[in-house]
Amino acid sequence: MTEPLMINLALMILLLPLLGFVVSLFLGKRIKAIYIFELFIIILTFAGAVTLAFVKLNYYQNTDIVSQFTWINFGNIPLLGQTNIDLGILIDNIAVLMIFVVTLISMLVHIFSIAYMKGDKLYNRYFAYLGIFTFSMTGIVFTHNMLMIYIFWELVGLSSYLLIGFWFEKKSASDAGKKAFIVNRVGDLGMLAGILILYTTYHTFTFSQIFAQISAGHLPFNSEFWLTVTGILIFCGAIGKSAQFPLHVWLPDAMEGPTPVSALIHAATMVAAGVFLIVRVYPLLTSGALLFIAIIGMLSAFIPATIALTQNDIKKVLAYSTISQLGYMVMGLGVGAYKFAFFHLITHAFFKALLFLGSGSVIHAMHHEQDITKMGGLRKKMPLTYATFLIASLAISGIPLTSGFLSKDGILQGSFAFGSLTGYWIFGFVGFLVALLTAFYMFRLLILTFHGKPRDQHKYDHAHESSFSMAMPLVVLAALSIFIWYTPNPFNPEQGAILTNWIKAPQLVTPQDTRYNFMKSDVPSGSVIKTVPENSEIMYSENYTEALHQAHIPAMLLSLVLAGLGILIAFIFYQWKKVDVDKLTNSIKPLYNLSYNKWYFDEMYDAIFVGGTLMLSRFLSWFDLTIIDGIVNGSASLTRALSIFTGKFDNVVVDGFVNFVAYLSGFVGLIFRRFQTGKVQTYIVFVVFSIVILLFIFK
Amino acid sequence: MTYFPILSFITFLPILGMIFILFIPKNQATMIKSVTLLITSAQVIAALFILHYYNYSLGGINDPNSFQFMEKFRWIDISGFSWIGRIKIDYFLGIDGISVPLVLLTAIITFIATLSSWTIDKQVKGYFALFLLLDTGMMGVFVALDFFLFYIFWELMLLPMYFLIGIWGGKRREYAAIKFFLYTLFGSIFILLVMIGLYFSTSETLADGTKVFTFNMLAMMNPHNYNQFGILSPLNPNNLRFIAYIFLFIGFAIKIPMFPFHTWLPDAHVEAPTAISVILAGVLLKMGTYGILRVCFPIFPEITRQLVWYIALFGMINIIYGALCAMAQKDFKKLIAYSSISHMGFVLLGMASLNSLGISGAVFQMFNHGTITAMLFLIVGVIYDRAHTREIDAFGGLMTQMPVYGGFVTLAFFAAIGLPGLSGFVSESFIFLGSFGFGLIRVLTIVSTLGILLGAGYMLWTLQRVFLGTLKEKWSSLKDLTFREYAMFIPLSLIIIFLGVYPSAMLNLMNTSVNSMVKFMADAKVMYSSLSGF
Amino acid sequence: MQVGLNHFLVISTALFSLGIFGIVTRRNAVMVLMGIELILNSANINFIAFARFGNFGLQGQVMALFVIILAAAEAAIALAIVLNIYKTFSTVNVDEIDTLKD
Amino acid sequence: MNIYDIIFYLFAAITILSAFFVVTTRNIVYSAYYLLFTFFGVAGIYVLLGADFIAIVQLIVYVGGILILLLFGVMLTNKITNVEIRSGSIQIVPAAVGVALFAGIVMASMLNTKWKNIETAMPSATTQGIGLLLIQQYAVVFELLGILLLVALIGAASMARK
Amino acid sequence: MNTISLQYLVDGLKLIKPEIAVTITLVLIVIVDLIMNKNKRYLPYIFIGGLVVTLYFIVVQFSTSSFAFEFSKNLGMVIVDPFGNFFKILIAGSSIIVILFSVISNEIKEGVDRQGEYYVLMAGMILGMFFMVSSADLILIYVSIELLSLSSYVLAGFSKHALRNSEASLKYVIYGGISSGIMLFGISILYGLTGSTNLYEINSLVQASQVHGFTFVLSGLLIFVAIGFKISAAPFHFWTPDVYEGAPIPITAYLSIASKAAGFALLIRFVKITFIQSVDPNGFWHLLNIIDWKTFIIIISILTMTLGNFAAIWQNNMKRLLAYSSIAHAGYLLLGLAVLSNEGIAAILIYFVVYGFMNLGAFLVVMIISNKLGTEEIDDYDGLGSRAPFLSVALAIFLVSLTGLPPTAGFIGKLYLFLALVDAKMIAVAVIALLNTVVSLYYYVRVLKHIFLNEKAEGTAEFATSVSSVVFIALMLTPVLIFGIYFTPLVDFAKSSIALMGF
Repeated sequence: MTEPLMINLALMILLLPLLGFVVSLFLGKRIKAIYIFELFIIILTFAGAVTLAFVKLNYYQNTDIVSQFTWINFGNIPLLGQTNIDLGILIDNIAVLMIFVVTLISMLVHIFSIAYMKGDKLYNRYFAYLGIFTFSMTGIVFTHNMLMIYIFWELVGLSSYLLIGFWFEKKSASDAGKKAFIVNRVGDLGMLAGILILYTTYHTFTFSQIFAQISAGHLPFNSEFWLTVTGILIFCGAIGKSAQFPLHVWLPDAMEGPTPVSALIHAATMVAAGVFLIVRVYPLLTSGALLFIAIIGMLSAFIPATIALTQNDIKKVLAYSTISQLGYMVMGLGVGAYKFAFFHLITHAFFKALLFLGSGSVIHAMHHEQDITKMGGLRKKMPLTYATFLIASLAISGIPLTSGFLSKDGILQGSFAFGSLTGYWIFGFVGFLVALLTAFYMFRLLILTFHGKPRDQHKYDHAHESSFSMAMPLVVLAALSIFIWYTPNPFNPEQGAILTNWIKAPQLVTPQDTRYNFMKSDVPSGSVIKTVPENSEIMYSENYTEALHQAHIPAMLLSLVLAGLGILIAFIFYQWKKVDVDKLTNSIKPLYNLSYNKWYFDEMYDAIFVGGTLMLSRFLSWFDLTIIDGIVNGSASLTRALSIFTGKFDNVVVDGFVNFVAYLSGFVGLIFRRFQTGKVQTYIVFVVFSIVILLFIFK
Repeated sequence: MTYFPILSFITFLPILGMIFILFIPKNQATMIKSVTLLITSAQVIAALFILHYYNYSLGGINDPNSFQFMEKFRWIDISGFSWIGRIKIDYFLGIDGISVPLVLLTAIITFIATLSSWTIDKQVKGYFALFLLLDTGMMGVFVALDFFLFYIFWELMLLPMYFLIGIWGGKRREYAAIKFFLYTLFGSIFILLVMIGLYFSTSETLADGTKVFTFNMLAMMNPHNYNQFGILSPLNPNNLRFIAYIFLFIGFAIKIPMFPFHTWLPDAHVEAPTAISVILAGVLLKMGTYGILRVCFPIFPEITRQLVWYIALFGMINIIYGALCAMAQKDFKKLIAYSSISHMGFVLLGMASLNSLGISGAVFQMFNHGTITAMLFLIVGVIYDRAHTREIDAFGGLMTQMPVYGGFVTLAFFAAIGLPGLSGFVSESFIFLGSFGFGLIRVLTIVSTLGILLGAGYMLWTLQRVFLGTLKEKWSSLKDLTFREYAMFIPLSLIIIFLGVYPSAMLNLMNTSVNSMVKFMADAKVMYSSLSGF
Repeated sequence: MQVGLNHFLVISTALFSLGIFGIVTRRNAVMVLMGIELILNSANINFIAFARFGNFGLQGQVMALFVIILAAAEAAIALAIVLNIYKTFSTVNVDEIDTLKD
Repeated sequence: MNIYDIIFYLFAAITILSAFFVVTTRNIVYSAYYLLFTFFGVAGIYVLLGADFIAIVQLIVYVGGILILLLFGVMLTNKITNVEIRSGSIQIVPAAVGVALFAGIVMASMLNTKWKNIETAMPSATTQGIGLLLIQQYAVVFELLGILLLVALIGAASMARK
Repeated sequence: MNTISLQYLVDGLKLIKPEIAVTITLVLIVIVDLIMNKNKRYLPYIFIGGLVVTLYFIVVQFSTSSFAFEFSKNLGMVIVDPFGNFFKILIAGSSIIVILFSVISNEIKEGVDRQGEYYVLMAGMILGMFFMVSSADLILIYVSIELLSLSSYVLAGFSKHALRNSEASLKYVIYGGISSGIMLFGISILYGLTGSTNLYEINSLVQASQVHGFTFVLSGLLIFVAIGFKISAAPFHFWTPDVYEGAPIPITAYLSIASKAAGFALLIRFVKITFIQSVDPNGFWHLLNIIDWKTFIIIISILTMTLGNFAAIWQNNMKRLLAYSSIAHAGYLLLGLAVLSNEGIAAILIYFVVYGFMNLGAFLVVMIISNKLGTEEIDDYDGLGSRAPFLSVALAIFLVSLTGLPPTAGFIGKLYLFLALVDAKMIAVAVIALLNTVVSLYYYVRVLKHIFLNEKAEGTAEFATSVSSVVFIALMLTPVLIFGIYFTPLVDFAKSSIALMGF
């Protein structure tokens, strides 16, 4: 297959879902079965993606394929000369891997949805939305420039808005959609600022050109500090999209959308876009930016993990776990474990999608019951779902033989090594702690849902195993959660092709003195460097590789112990009930509440933004179940108050001034009227006085 | 083609239509409407002709030889005033890349507004006569190159607008109409004053070598045409150019409308009938920014350079302030009106950047705002026609009842938010790229980006309150769109999507002109500073 | 003190002022007219006095003559109007005739 | 103080005093009679200024014409038997202030001006000179006055006829 | 005393043919009125015929520039110059229009037995105004003002039964009497100071002897009182609203145009000829440093326009509103003089032509409406837009023109005024004037609001407008619109008329 052909194939992969969207949207009302067309499209897309991935990874492993065209030609701009804005496609290894994941999960979700969404009155519209989502996501992956990333970034925002708010008649659903969009926009603002800095400095959006200029020593505002800032700003986009702390609040709410949607966008693809963005711009990130990213990732891994411990909504638990896992990836990138982070992105996509689809299967069976305290014992009724769910839970907990073990262990290993090289041990510590927590809450979820006795007999009686179209995706994903696809050695991921040949650490372009010591390259900066260097290890110094190797065994063992411990505790608590959970929670009530109420983010932000004025609302919010909305509400109510104030200001002051002028004119007129008494002699007195005054003036 | 006076045709066609309508008996409502529709569609066709024959490589701005479709002949020529020279006013029309998009926009929006006016049943004859008169005024402003002619057209649309709001408007229409009228007249007297000042400061050399004072805007852009003692002459050390610039700017700013001169707009919009709101937002507001771009910038480049920071500042205030105000509104239409203020702020910001990206973005934003806001007002109109209320909280769940309508609404709302793939995104991005590229106003740009966040906030909130959620019982009989309404929405939607995907279609039109403008503004710095030491 | 121009001017100014005073204070329209006659007389004294002392010839006197004739014509018209007012308003008090006002 | 001065002061006193009474007397008829004395006084002043012809005209036109006219006016608009023949004054205070200020300014400026003052003999007879002026230099004014009188006549008649 | 030959009179008479024609017309009307005392329908047409002849004479001698009744070298009683002729044309033209007004006016028709007097008095006014605009002698000025005034006093109270007619004429006569008295006193002082009443002679005397001092200012101001009264400039305007409201509409219209025009012509002539020192090549006047006319006129004009505009906001009677509007317009016009340049004069002339058409037009429509509805109250105009669309639109155009918005002639008038102001660098004044325009918009538009925006519950029947009225209105409308977009002839006309005799 030649390069142009690959480009065309990529274009096809990109545009087919759009076609599906348009056709399904406009013919949806006329043709009942148009969703089949969409289904066909997605299968075709997936086939294309597989082909593309196959060809690229096998024949063009070390070549990036780029194709671009001029979208806007500004002509010969004064001072800058000829200026274009180019759009283009970049096919490299991470792109095809990503695209494979995206289309695969998208396809599985499509299939899953056939049964799951049956009977919805906007059935066809639903598939149309899936189509546009796939299109936007593919766009992000394939672009070779920052502008297009931003464009598709926003489109992803739109499609998630549409999908989360799919059941828009439910206020909570439309609220969640809105919240997702707006919170994402907050992050996008930072990203936009980053893009503005990049464009202003380099007058191009194309990554390769930007990287080339940076490595040639051309920095934004000629300052390394601003390069760091730019990196952090662009990362802001990822904070929003990947639901990182402190913008993670939208993701749990987004569970209002249909469950397959959650599987698609909140587990595998959309949220992964943020991580993908960091991967894309990785070469320009300085050590400062990376540290910032690592901290954010760490916080995002830890905080939601603690929240997930106490949640009772099956999807919310998964949502928080998603944030936590994404935090892992981000942290991994921040500490330099580039390859493992991306690897975790892929493995997580599969097992998290599996978890969501499994939960969807459960919810479907339980007639849209999502509270795990009302489930139990489903193991018997839904053996397949249980089995797949179990595999996924093991994977996410990092138990050997699963894919999760491979990737997560890599990240832990990386953070461990990072600690040993830089002294920032905190990342490793938190990483391991979160591994423990993850294992615990996942098995808590599993046990409460599938083990024990049914707590809601009525619903239990009606529960049933899912049909083929729902079961098949579960099986496929469960299969993909096993180690074998990635490496022959279940304890060392680096023996598989995916980490040795496919995912390659990029060549950094940042100035040497802005890098971590262990990332200092031996190659002198200033030489023009391709995006994927010949030798992928060029990014790291020798002692990093050394540290990584040394960290491998301790990290693996420690994580195993911790994961086992977590599972064990979960069994002790919930399966064997050796410990009275209620008693325990009562004894650590404050901590429990902290977790149950999602860390009281609202209170914190209220204190920051609104201060004492919202004291009262803080008290009330204690009782408020929707306390999660903290951050958004805190800032939203401030905005709203501000907007009401400006509205008033506009009416009273600005408009008032105008009206006052009008009133004043009228008043002056009234005064003038007073002279017109109708008595002619009075007029003459006025005239006499006027003459006197005029005489005094002109004497 | 070169000999056919297409600009005069497109400008005065509506007047002919008006005269024709005046002779139709007033009970022939349908005929009147059809004639208007015919006229406006002829205008659209003429605009497309212009587009087709437009030469993309000519810049315009200050070069009289690169304007297109020029028509120039002596209109008023009074010789013999020995002490003030000859009075000469040209009938001078021409377009360049900055006016072409707006001519196109005017033609399209008027056409759509005609369709939207179909529901008018009160004094139909008067309505459409005034409507066409307004049309001429708007079109004229965008094609006139003689300041005097420009001013005539500028004022020409005041009165029809007053009546259109005042007679066919809502409850507080009289207040709104008079407010609009007084405000804009207040603005235009400043323009008049500066126009006269410029007249006495510039002279043009005629073919026979005599020098005469001139209203020719292009002549005013050349500092060599100024005479030594004119009060607005850069050669005069005691000139009043700074004050004149402020005056002129205020005159145009009222039309934009720029904070704090904006308070006429919400009133006018809320009270005006739908079609007039469409015109008002779609075209009229552009006259302000167009005026600044066409008059303030090239005639006073050196002052512009001094004041860009303030222009950008006001742009920023407009963006944020308009958005915040919009958020607080309970009336659907008022919300859209405030969103207009916010969006016009982007135009100001873009112009202040003084570079190609920013100015392209600004001009493009003018066009896009024209189409998008027009669509938003049509949306309000549709719902108001059916429900007779615009209270946002009175609605809910309309998406279920009117899915097609809801689809258009979603499209328009997302276009207003600046979603990629739709035209608003491209222009807003370029505005940000442009203004961020100008170091002086970088911080303002960053603050302005908050506008897109707030925009998403109020738009989505509105979308949710009106269209999402559960349908209220009393609205369960609302009908979805009619054929006529399709005819209004579809062209606008297509334009919005088309330009979102392929913005070059519009950007190529103006590139050369925008670049000439930027070059001119850059050169002017040197040129003017060499004149009299500032 | 020798009687000179200033003496006459004092008289004329006094007459002038009294005339205005009369016009603005008297209620009866006829008396208002009398005030106007006083003003005209004062101007006439000026004309003749200036002509006499400034040696300007007889022009001043001719002017005075014209003014006297005009005064007569004006009085005639004014009185006709007053009569008319009396017919319509049944009063000639100027201050009571104020239906036209703001 | 010669006889000329005495006569002047006499006439001046008559003029000013009676003018003062004209504007202050409450009774309209009295007022009209005081006006008669004022006109007489003014005529006397004309004589003192050597304007004999004008003095005569003043007597004929003013006393014989205008005054009678005014009296007619008084009679026609007031029932003579009515007590209401008295007529009050209005806005005395503002009028007095205004007029006093005005009169003060005028008087001050008149007295402080250096007028052309050329000592000349009293002209003997003015009638011929006036006549010549009337038909020569001022012929057009004279004619216009004629028309004016015609118009005034018609106007007054029209007005009174209603 | 030198004797003057008969030739003096003959030469003079040759130059005042228009005035003679008016006089003959006057006499003719008297005679015809007496002979045909039953049928007076022909009187207006005889009058118009006479005026047409008059116009002919004016046009024929339009560019003549000389003294009539030149009693000594370069000193005459009457001036014949293009400037005066311009105003004569304006006066005669507006007279013809007002006569036509009168023919269709109900108020005038009522006094059917006094039609003769009506036209005679109008002829008297015309004659007075003709001499006002062309006299060079203060005494002639005074007499002509009196002729104008006496006739108009009577005309203001022409209608028999209307209470307000009588009141208007009483107020007018008292106010007019005292102001002409004050003017006369001023003339007498000026005479005392210079020994002459001829403007040219005064000018040369003053130039020679450099008279200064307060007395001169006093006399100038006192003379201005009567002129200010005629042009209704504040603070001498008080009569205007009352008399305009009280008088019959044709007379109101006439006063607002012709009498004001004559007053302005007189003012310009008086200021320029008496106080001029030289005219520089740019057309700016350099006045003798006696009276600061510039400041004085600026103050008066700003006062006038501000007062007129602001007071008009509150008016409910259409005639009264137009009265205040005419006060405001006097303010604008005075600005043209304040410039003290030929250009300013040209602006005034242009403005006057325009103002004539638009103001007469407005009054015409008001009169026709008043004939039909019997009211001039603005509140009663509610819903007129649908009842009488043509009238309403016409009135709207006239009012818009009065506001000064393009593309009406009113804009051109204002434009030239502001051109003159800006050229003279009187920016602040121009700004004030422009802001006044905004205020004026408010009350003009208020009328439009009542006509078009308000709806009336009862009496919504359309009323027909007679064809002759439509044609008449159309005749007034045409120039208002034409001059708005093509004003070359208008400006050419004004330009050719700015030459004052002597300077």
